[in-house]
Amino acid sequence: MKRKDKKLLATVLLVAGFTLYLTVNSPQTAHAMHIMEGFLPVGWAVFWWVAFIPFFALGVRKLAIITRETPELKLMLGVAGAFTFVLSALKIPSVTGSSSHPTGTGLGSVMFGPLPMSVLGSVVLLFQAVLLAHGGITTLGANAFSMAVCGPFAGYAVYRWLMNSTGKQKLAIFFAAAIADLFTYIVTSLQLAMAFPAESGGILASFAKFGGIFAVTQIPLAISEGLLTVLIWNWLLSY
Amino acid sequence: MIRTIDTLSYRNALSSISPLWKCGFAAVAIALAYASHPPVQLLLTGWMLLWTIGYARIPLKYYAALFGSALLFFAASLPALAIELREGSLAWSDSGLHTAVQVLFRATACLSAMLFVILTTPMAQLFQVLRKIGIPSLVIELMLIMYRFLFLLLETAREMTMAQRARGGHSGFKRKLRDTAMLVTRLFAATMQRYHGLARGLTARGFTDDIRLAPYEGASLSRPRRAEICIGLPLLAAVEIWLRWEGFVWPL
Amino acid sequence: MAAIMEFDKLHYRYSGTDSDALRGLSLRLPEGRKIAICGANGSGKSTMFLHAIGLHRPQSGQLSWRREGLAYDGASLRRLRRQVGLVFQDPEHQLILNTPYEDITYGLRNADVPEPDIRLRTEQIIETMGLSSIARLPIHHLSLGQKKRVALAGVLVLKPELLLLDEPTAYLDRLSERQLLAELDRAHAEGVTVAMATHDMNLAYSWADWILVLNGGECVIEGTPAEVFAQEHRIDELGLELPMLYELWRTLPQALQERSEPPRSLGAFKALLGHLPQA
Amino acid sequence: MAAIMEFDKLHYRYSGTDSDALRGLSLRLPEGRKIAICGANGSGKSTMFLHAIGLHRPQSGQLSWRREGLAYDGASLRRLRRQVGLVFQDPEHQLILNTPYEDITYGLRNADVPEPDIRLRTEQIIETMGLSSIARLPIHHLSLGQKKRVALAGVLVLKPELLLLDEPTAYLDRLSERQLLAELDRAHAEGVTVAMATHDMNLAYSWADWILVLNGGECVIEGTPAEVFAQEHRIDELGLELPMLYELWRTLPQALQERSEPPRSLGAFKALLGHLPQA
Repeated sequence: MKRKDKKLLATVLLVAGFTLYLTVNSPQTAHAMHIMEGFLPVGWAVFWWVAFIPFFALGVRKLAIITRETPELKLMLGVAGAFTFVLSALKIPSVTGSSSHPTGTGLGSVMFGPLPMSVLGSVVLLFQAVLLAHGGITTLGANAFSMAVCGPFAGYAVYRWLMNSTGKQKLAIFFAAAIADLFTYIVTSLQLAMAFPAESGGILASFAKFGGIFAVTQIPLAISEGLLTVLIWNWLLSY
Repeated sequence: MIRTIDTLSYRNALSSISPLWKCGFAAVAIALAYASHPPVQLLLTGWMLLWTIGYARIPLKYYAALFGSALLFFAASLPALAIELREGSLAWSDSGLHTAVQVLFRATACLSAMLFVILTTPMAQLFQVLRKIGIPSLVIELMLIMYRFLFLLLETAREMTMAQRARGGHSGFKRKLRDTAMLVTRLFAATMQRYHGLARGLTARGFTDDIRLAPYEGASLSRPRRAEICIGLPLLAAVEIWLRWEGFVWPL
Repeated sequence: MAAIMEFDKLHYRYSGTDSDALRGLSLRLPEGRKIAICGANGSGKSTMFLHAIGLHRPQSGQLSWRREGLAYDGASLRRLRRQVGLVFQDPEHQLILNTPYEDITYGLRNADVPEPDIRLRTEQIIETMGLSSIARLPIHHLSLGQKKRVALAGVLVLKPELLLLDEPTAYLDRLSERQLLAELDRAHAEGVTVAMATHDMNLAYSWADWILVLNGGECVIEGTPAEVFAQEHRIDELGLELPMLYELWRTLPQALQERSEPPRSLGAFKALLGHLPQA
Repeated sequence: MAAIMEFDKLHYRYSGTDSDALRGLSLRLPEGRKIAICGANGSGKSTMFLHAIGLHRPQSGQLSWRREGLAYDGASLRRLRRQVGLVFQDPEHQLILNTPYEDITYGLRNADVPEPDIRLRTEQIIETMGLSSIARLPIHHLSLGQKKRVALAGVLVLKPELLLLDEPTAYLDRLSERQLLAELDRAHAEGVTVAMATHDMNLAYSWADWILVLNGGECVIEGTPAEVFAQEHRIDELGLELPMLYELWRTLPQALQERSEPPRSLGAFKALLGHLPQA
């Protein structure tokens, strides 16, 4: 075998190994989409913090207005936040084996609206960093931007759009949840690609690589979460 | 894992030490890790290990498990960093590998500083720190309620799952999906019950519109440890400056 | 005997249900007593407590605190809630802050007590109730018995004049039960009127010196333990059982029964048996 | 006496805790008995049940079902869970579907019973347990006693050979408790081995014919009620209390005590007192 071929073979094996590794049912791989502490270069870490803070501030302002009128709602929001955390720690079945980390942001943004969800979602992320060591503090801005801002807003937009155009609630719920998940994954991949552009091909090539690796777990998860959310919605209506 | 971390944070040798000192120390360490080169980052990691395992006496097995699972993200991203797509075939990229190694050293140093904080500082004290750095009180109140009910709901979810499994549930993809959906719905109902109960309970205790936090308390750091920080950090910064002066190049 | 609190023909129906939870409930809580409020599940005990603290407002009828009708404005309610302390059945409903120490301060801070006083009173109650070893642990690390005692401490620290407890011993094992009852006795000795809802007739019999029996949202019997349980048929009709000690006492020879009041503790019963003629 | 299930030196520690929940637990559940498993909160009763149904896997030690060690593969676990039914303490956690009728079908459907059979068996158990009037009501409209009976029905419909109940009577009023115990006795009469965890010693004494005492994750005493409670000092040391009837019996004149086994019901005690020499 030529040296080059050998190298190529090793690489393919490596990629296959990692892919297999990520699909194996292990609770840790589930949180693969939380960018770890210290992973992003300093410029990007700061950039995503700056991008995230306005949404957070708007969300807090909105919550402040709501809770000033009815202080009990504060308790409700707190309990709902705990519920969201538990949801994100729940193992959900996926086609590739069961795995945790449904984001629950789709359901949440339909129920509470995307802005309140951006506050609850980012607090959930902070708890995940502090109580589970998933994600990190310097990368909280980036993670919150993708999971607590982009995901909920995309899910909510899709929900509104589908409700207006088709009126089919189940369909809208399915896509709201699945798109919230997918969009989170795409934004995270993009964040990584922008921070680490490939030598040849730049951001686009890098995006393909990061997106490709995480697609293995995230796309089936998005579909599962969509299905799950529809079921939950049905139960909630019948309850 | 969540219970383990939570328990350790309350029962380690440094748990009663001023959270502001601990968080400040870790914050400067992270900043230094971002500004420095691998040798200094390595020293930082070691130093944080000394504090977490040596001084705070966090059991090594939990620490290793946490460290390892956090590094999984790095392992997963490694192929994307280090492999190039060139003319339809895959190949190692030297500059990619170089970046990967750099990221690894930085991430390890930052991670060890973060683990130091989360393993040695009880949540209640972190709330105090959040308040000191100006997080809106509404957010802290929400966090307070969340933290209080998080474990309760996790426990409820765990018991419900066990009850379902005891009755033959959770077999096969379709059933798992259905059972999970039922679980979430029941959990939601339980959550709303908790909310109603809490609203009553707190009203009975005079809740009006704010949950007022206890004032800040915290034993200060012992003199030698404080000295260690105050000398150690500038020393590491000096090493970094010297490295840059010498034109340090990482051999990889 | 002065009533510290009085219910006069209270009616209350929960929205979404089709029968009254309280159906003209009239009763008096005599001051300075240890009161047990008995009744099966659903007899209206908890609903009554929620009225006693002004969380529910009766649809008709009148609630009086020390002979004064309760007005349901904010200031009156706040005053009432400082005078009446309610310990819920589920301590999770009333514990909010992270540690017992912090949580006990919560009510004091709501009552605008100055910080140094808060610290002093909190430390005092932690000391007297023997909670020092758990005072700085997060609430979710505590056992149920410990949580119940912390919830009680959070109420007692406000020095209420009337203490209400909803099924305080439910789910507790014997040791935790004894500790809790000891706390209640201490509070009572300091002048607090204590009233607990329970369906454990043995507990009511041995602990209380005044008993109210609720059934279907009404108060159907009241009196001292001896008076209440003398109405054996009535108790039986209500689906309640007699306290075991009382029932056993009733099987003793007539001569022995006439010797004394019905015994309210194992010790008293044993002493009574000591008078048995030896075979 | 054949053991239907046997625990051999089981060790188990929950992650994040620093002491064992089971510390070499060895015990046998004798077939066809009514077994009470006693112990204070935290003595390992619930953990033991979770092992008995294969939900926890011991870190060391061996669990045997009818003399055969349990393999922890999917098929064995499914088989075990059809033979052993577990009723959890809190029915809220166990009831999953919206109405009692639907909920009872849940386990049958998981066991792939054909639909017509499911309907038949569900209707049968609803009939025998007298749940017809509530079968179609939403679960959250039921009282606690009713919920407990529905949870029991959902387990009994699967015809288990061993029925485990975690604190079945906790927080029930007397009437609901009696109904539940009557159901258990019926199941027992049909050949089911019934084991309940409880810290109510009075209940254990009057209901069970075999008693196991757990303490700190070990089984420290086992035997018939008379044998177990004869070890008075031991029981006391463990922080448990003697059943009231037993304790009162011990205060009777020696001659009377020697007449019979300790009485396990009020009736038996009264009968015994009937032999008292009249003063």
